[in-house]
This record gives sequence, structure tokens and C-alpha cells, in this order.
Amino acid sequence: MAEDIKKIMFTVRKGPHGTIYVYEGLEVKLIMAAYDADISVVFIDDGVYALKAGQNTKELGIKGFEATYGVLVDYEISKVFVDKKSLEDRGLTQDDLVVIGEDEETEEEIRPKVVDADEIAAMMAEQHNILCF
Amino acid sequence: MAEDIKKIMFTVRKGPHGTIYVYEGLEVKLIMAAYDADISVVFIDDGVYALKAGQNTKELGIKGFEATYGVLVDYEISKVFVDKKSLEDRGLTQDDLVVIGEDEETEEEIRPKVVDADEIAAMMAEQHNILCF
Amino acid sequence: MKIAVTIYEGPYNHEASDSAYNFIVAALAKGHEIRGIFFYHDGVYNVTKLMEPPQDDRHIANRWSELGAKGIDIVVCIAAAKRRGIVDSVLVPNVRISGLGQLTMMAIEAERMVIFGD
Amino acid sequence: MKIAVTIYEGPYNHEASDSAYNFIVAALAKGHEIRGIFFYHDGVYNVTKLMEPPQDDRHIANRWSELGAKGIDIVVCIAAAKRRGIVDSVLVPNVRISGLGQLTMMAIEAERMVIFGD
Amino acid sequence: MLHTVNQSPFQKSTLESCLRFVRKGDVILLLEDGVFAAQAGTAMSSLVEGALKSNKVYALSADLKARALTDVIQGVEVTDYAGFVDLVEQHTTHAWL
Amino acid sequence: MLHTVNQSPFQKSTLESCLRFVRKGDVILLLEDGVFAAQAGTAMSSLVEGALKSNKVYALSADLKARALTDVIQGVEVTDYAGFVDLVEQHTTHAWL
Repeated sequence: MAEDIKKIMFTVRKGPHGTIYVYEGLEVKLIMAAYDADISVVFIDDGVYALKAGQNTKELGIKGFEATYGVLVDYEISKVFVDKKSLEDRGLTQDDLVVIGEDEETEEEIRPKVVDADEIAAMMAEQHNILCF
Repeated sequence: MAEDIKKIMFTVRKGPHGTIYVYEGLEVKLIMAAYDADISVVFIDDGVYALKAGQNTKELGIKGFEATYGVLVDYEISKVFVDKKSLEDRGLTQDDLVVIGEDEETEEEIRPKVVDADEIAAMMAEQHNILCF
Repeated sequence: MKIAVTIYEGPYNHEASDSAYNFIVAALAKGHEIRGIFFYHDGVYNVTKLMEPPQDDRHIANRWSELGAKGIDIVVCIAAAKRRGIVDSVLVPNVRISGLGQLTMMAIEAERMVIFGD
Repeated sequence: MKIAVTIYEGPYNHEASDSAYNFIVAALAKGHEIRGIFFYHDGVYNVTKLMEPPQDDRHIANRWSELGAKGIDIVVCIAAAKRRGIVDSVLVPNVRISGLGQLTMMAIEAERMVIFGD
Repeated sequence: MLHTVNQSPFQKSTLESCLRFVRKGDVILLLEDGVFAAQAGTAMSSLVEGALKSNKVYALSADLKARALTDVIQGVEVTDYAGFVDLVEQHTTHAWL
Repeated sequence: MLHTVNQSPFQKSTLESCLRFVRKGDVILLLEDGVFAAQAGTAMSSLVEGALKSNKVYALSADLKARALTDVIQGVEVTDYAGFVDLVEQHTTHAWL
């Protein structure tokens, strides 16, 4: 990757469906992935619920978007992180989260990577700009 | 007051200025006061900040509305209550709050009345309808 | 039972509008009377005919208009609407702009008032 | 320094719009370049010419339009705008509707991106 | 009284506030992001578990499903919009927005 | 990093979340309802008092005045929009919305 490629991070802190921020924010990530930028996405607080597998919005009568998370890696968004404490506070583990793609070589399923606050803060410090959704 | 006069309560739980809910909610109270209804207003949580005396929105560049609270009694809205714990949590006392009018006979200043959660819950239970702003 | 519904948030951005709609449909199915639907604060954005959601998504303004066609009184607060740019010329049919007195009458006359917001 | 500003909430209802405006005025006064202003989510409601606030209140859409007249690129997200009923015919002058690619370019090209919302 | 709570207990103090004003016989309905409070085994489960000692707590099924919440705290009654309407019929409502 | 916090610490957990991710040298700007966290002698003052041990904390004057908050925690620097711009110039920003 060239030296001048900019690092852009997205932070997702709101839950899905209660508001549209997560859904419209996902659209931004997909668009930005088509540009020359080094993208990472970090899920914090209720944002981790956006990644919970098994969402069904039929009875609610609105569009779901869980399936889109399943192709993040296909969109070349593979730096996807989840805050460890946010997950634990919600009684969730990595296994509860959606698969975001598969490894090209091993064909193994890829799930968001669980990291702690210090690691996230260190990544934040390296960014050119950070967008919250 | 006639038997069939309906009791309507307003609860104010949001802070002023960060959002418009408190300001537009005040407009509803003033309008409703002109109708045949037995109105009470209860300030809970950050809602108590709406009553803090000395607000100055000039530097922010938006309209203030503290002065309107000063004439609530003139609008015949005299049942104005503040949740005790909400006030205490914010380091405030009744003296920090705006004057909402004066007693017709004694000409004494009237401030919102401080009550506890049980008293508010008891009042809530008597209402015909409750509107939150 | 006479039920009034008030909505404080705009369409799509907040779930309030969907919750209210689903609630009203269920109330009508049970034979309740909807005394009125009142849009306040950002809720006034619910009824603009200019909205054009993706084809596979719900059309929130049309849903309200359809409820209005059934005879339910749907009122948009004039003060809140003016400040936000919702005017008569952009309203879907079967919805009207009026004052806060309408909300007052709903609060007094309806046996229940249910508020959806955020 | 090149600064981009993004706004997520509608006018009047949330302070975001006022905070952003005051920030931009201060940044211009200090000689910074505003690379662009991007309206997303309910932020798209900021630029409708149909809004008519009380006479003693600020006119938020006109304020944005005046900044646009100074040459600042003011962009409204097309997807967010369509769903909410903000179309070309209701825009104040000096503002344009475009895609999320514009937000991307701002995030990459501006040295700073400041986001206002709720 | 029917108290409706539509905010996440992890991000907002709404449910905690509501619980200070709940009386005997009152019921609580969790909807929208409020249903996160109905999930068992979280850092916030104790709020609803405490409320259940004295009051009925309901959670809206459409919102639970949308959020893939299947492990609901024992004692919480899952209801649908029709059930929501019945609660409104039985009680005056206060929305904790 | 500049962390902007615009939510009340009494109603939202935003500031608490933010503080978990603040590093040495980072600064925090309280604005809008976030300035309620800057008030001395409240049930939430300890959040900012704790942050001040390792980081600079600013509060926006326009928002303090609008809310009649005059008793600001010692150590919190009151700044105006021009000062906000300077902070942005000095740091990459993350908004805790």
C-alpha cells in the first residue's frame, strides 16, 4: 500500500434498528471501500449489537441489513474490530457475531476480531480521520 | 373545578438547548393552559436544568426561553414540581431555580415545588393522560 | 376505546414512526377508535410527499396517508412544521396542518394518549 | 488547515446544526479553509428553503446558503435526502445534492473532519 | 400505569429513571432499543430482574427479533403489537423518552 | 486525539465510554449537553475529575452560559468556538455521538 494512502476509521456505537445511523453508516463504508483509503471499522458499546447474528426485521416491517455484513470482506473491508468490554457487558462472545466473509486461501469463516480498549485507542491515534456512525 | 375536568400532566426529562423538546414542549403547555384541563408539570432528570436561573443563550446564537418560565403562574400553570433526587444529583437546590410567578395575595415569589419520587408517582396515577416533553 | 397517538421523530431516522404505525394497525384490528394522530417536533417530516425511499423499502408518508383515507384525523403542528419546512404544498393527501389546540383536544378527549419518540 | 464538517441532525431540533455553524464561522475567521460541509442522516433537512422560522429566530437554511455563496462546497447526500423528501426543487441556493463519494473525498482530502450530531 | 421504555439501558439512564417512579400494579413495556434490557446475562440484566420482583415487565417481540435477542430474562413476558394495545387499554401510559 | 462529547453524563453513558479510550496527550472537549459533566459538585463530577488527572478537559463557554453553569470543576478550561478550532487544528478528532 502506498505511503500516501490515508487511514480512515469508522466507529459504530449505536444499536441497529432503533435509529438509522448504523444502516446509513454501512452505506458510507461500502462506498468508501471503492476509494483509495485504508479502512477499518470498530464496533463499540451498543454498536456490537449491529453484528449479532440472527436478526429478523420482518415483524417490525423494516429492511434488515445483517446480510450486508456477511460480504464486508468481499468489499475489501477486512479490518473489522469489536471492543471486548462492550461484548462482555452484553453477555456476547465472538461466536454470537456474524461472519463477515471467508479467507481466500483457507476458506475459513472470518468474524470480527475482538480487541481491547487500549488496542482500539492505539489504532485511533494512527488515523487520518475518524467517522462515527 | 368541575368533576369532568381532565387531569393532564407534562413530564420534562430532557435538558434545555441541546434539543428543542423542552422549548417546543413549553409551547404546548401554554396553549393547553387556555383549555379546560387541570394541568401539572413535573421536571425530572436533566429536565430540572430547564428551570435553572441565569441562562444566557446569546453566545450560542439561539433563542432562550427562561423568561417564559417566569410567567407560568400568570398563565395559570401553578402546579409545577421538581423531582428531589434529580435536583440533588445535579448539586442544585430550589434557590437555583427560576421564579415562576408570585402569590396574588402575599406577592411572595413562587418557585417550582420540590417533591420526591413517591409523590410524583402518586400524582401520575391520578392523571387522565401524561405527555412527556 | 378512544386512543390518540403522538409522534415526535421523523421517518426512517428513528424507529418511533414504525412503532407508532404498527401499534395503530393493531389497535384498529382490535376495533379501537384512533381519536387522532398528531405529529410534533421532527415528527412533522413524516408526511411529506417528496420522500422517495428505495423501492424495496416501506413508504412511510403513504402509510400515514392511507390511514388518513380511512377517516383518522392526522394533524401536523403548524409551528413545528413551519420552522422545519413542511408546508401544505408538500403534504400527502388526508393529512392537515393545524395548531397545538388539536393536540390539547386529543389529550382531553381520548381515553388514552400514546407517545412515540426518542 | 483544510477542515471538513459533517452534520447528522436536522435544524432547530438538535443543537448540532448551531454548533457546526458557530465552529465554521470561527474557523473561517482564523483563516482556515473549509474543504466542504456534508449533510447526512437527518442533517439533509438543514437546507430546505421551505423552512420559515419565527421572525426573531435564526434562519438556519439561509445561513448555510450564505456560507455556500462564499464558495464553500455544501453537499447533501442524495440517498439520505431522497428517503426524507429533500429534492433539488426545495434546496436553498449554493447547496448541491450528490453522492457519498463526496463525503469520502472530504474525509481523505481534508486534514481534519469534524462531525456534529446527537 | 403503563411505562414504556424505548432506550438501551447500556447507553441511556431512561430505564433506571423509570424504575424510581414505578408503583405497585404498574407495568413496564420494553420496546425498540429498550428490549436490550430484557436480555439475560448482561451487565444490565439486574435492572429488569429487580423490577420483576414487584412489577410485570413486557418486551415487544418484533424488536427482540430484529435485534436477534433470544435469551430473554425469565419472567419477562414477550408480547406483540396487539398485546401492546391491550396494555394501553388497561393502563394510562407514560412514555419515558 | 481530540474527543468531543456532547451528551449529558446523567442521561447517557457517552462520556464514560469515551474515557475508556482516552490516551496520554489526548484532550476532551465538552460541548452541548456534554457541558453538564463540567459542573462541580454533582453526582457525575467524578468522571471529569478523574479524567483531569491524566488529560486536559475543555468546556465550551457558549454551552455553559446557555445552561447557566457557572460553577465549573477546577482544572476544566473554558474555551470558545475559536479555541475549539485551535483544538481541532492540533488534533485529529473523534466525535462521541
